[in-house]
Amino acid sequence: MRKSLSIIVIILFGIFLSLIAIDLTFGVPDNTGMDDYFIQNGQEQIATNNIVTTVVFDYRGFDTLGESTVLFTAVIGVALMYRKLIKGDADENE
Amino acid sequence: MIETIIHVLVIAGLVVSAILVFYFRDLLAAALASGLFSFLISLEFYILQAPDVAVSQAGIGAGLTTAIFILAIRSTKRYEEDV
Amino acid sequence: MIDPWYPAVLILIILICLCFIRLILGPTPADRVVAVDTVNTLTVASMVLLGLIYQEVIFIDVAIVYALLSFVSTLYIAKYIGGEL
Amino acid sequence: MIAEWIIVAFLAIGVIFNALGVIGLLRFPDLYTRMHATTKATTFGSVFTTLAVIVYAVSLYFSTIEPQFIVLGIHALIAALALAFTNAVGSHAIARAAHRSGILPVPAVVDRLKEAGR
Amino acid sequence: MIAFFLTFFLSLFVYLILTAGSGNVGLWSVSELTAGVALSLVTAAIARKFLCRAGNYRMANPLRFLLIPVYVIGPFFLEVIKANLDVAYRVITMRIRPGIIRVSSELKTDLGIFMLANSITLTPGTITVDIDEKTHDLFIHNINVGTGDEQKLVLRDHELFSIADLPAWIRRIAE
Amino acid sequence: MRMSKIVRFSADMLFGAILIFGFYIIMHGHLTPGGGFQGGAVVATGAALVIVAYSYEEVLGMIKKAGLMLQESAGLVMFAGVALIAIGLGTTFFFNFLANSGSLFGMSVPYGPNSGELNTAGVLPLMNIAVGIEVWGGLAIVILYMLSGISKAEEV
Repeated sequence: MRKSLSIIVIILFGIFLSLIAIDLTFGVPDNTGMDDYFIQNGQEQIATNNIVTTVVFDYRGFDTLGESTVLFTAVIGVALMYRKLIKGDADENE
Repeated sequence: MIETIIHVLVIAGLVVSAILVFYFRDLLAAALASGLFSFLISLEFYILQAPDVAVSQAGIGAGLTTAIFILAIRSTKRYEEDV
Repeated sequence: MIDPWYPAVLILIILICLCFIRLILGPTPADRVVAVDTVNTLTVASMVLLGLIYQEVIFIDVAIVYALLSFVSTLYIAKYIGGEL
Repeated sequence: MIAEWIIVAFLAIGVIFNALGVIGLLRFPDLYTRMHATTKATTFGSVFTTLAVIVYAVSLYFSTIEPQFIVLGIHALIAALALAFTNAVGSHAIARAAHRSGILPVPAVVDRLKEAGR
Repeated sequence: MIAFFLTFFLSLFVYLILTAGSGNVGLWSVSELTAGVALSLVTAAIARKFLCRAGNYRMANPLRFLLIPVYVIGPFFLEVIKANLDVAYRVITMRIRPGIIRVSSELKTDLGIFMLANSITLTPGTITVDIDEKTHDLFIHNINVGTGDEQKLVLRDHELFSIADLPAWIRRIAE
Repeated sequence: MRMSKIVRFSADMLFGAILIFGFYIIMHGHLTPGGGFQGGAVVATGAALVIVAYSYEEVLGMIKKAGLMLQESAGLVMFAGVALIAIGLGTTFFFNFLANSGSLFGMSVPYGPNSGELNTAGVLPLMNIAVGIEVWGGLAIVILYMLSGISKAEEV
């Protein structure tokens, strides 16, 4: 019962996603002007050849800071969970 | 022409490996299939000429995610139970 | 003379798809690991060929990373199967 | 012209041995014999396809004096070396793990490892 | 200290190979050389305990490194070609006679036994399955055990190879 | 338990190679695909290789958990610190104060396709190094902690 229900839900979801995918205009985005600005001025302003790194670390630096914080928080979470699990291990972490 | 066939084959492999992750009851085999999914999606990114994403997918997906899955399976149970 | 690179890549990808049969059939997990290992090798080979097709050095680096790192996951699975983890 | 024929020959050897490896993976009866097919044949085939890439890069370097093609050849060589190295060690690890987990070679005439009690 | 410098020079070598063709000082630019030296120092500081764990510095002689490409291109590659033709024959005809045999070798160093095990895995219809840590005996899965070999308890290592005597080469390199 | 001698020896040999290759990816983040996150993941996989080849007790003698934790925090602090220095110089947060300045990483790049020079891009290499250090420490310590949970559960 449960299995057939899940299969039906998966099929419906697949039909839903493919209906969306049909309407997508892929490769023809709207004109925003931002990307042209990056490509034109990135090499001159930041002195970098790799525009992707320019966007990731300079124009969108805040996003990268947020990503780093997310990773840091995840690692802290794992460490806290296992430190609570291992009582005898606490002394070597000090 | 040949490029299109390569694309279609890689994407078919992606779909098959994703279905296999769902299908296997043995979680070790499921972890293997998800590792295979990572390999193929890295190849797909490579074909789409996105080497940044391909490198990070190869690093995280191929190496570390499988290792973390194996460690998690080792510390819990290997076979999935029917609920 | 026709361009020989794309047909070679196509055959390698077809071989990757054939490896799925052993992944599905394989009676023990070790057989499946062997199938995945084969897929790794074939993927690295096709990545090197594709890197030549695009004529970019930086694409070959991805293949090196891949060849070095897929080894680690193979070792983890082997250690688990051997009961040593 | 000679370089083109060398490239085609290397690619053909590589692809044929890769195909033999995969066919062996599908046909052989037990794990260890399958591993023979995959380890040796696919490593050899992949090294040969990489050699074809290196030959093509060197011939491109001699026709257009651009140093990036020689760099491409060097990186492809590193990839082939890494591939051969990791494949050998990885297949040893899988074989040892399989024997430890109790998978015995089925049509075997002799098994000294089991007699040694390991 | 020797381990530190050995790691430093090897990693600098790898870095210079990876960045070849970037500038005018030889093949490299000044900034690449500076960065290579700095990164290699960091690598040597981290990984100095790993490379020469056994405390055996025989491989510090750079002339021995020149023998390794000769070994790989010459006898090893011939054996690889023969082994692959053999595997191709067995894949097509399915004429197999597998078994696990025991092989003893006189190699003492870690590098020697490592090279022998990898050569065995890649060459003559055999895969290294296990290794005896004390006596360095290798347990080998052979796809086609020779007639009469299943009676012998221990084989010698050079009996496996037919074209070139690979263990003698490895002994020349590593010991 | 430790794996066999061949695997251990190859892990020893490959560790240095993976390390220098990861440093290469981190250092060339502003020239080639890759950068801090990818290179850090590569180096962390090198640490995972050492962890899998040896037993847990031997790994604790080689890799210190406290060192990795410190490394992760230091990476994040360095990343934010480089961004904060720009405020101290009287400009905005995340301003690239080293680009085109002529000092460290300060050479300028001509417009159009060119092969690239390492000594460019201002603060971007510093940020790449910071993120690389952080990701390396973080991912290595996740693996190490999960392994420690397993080996402690065995003893009880």
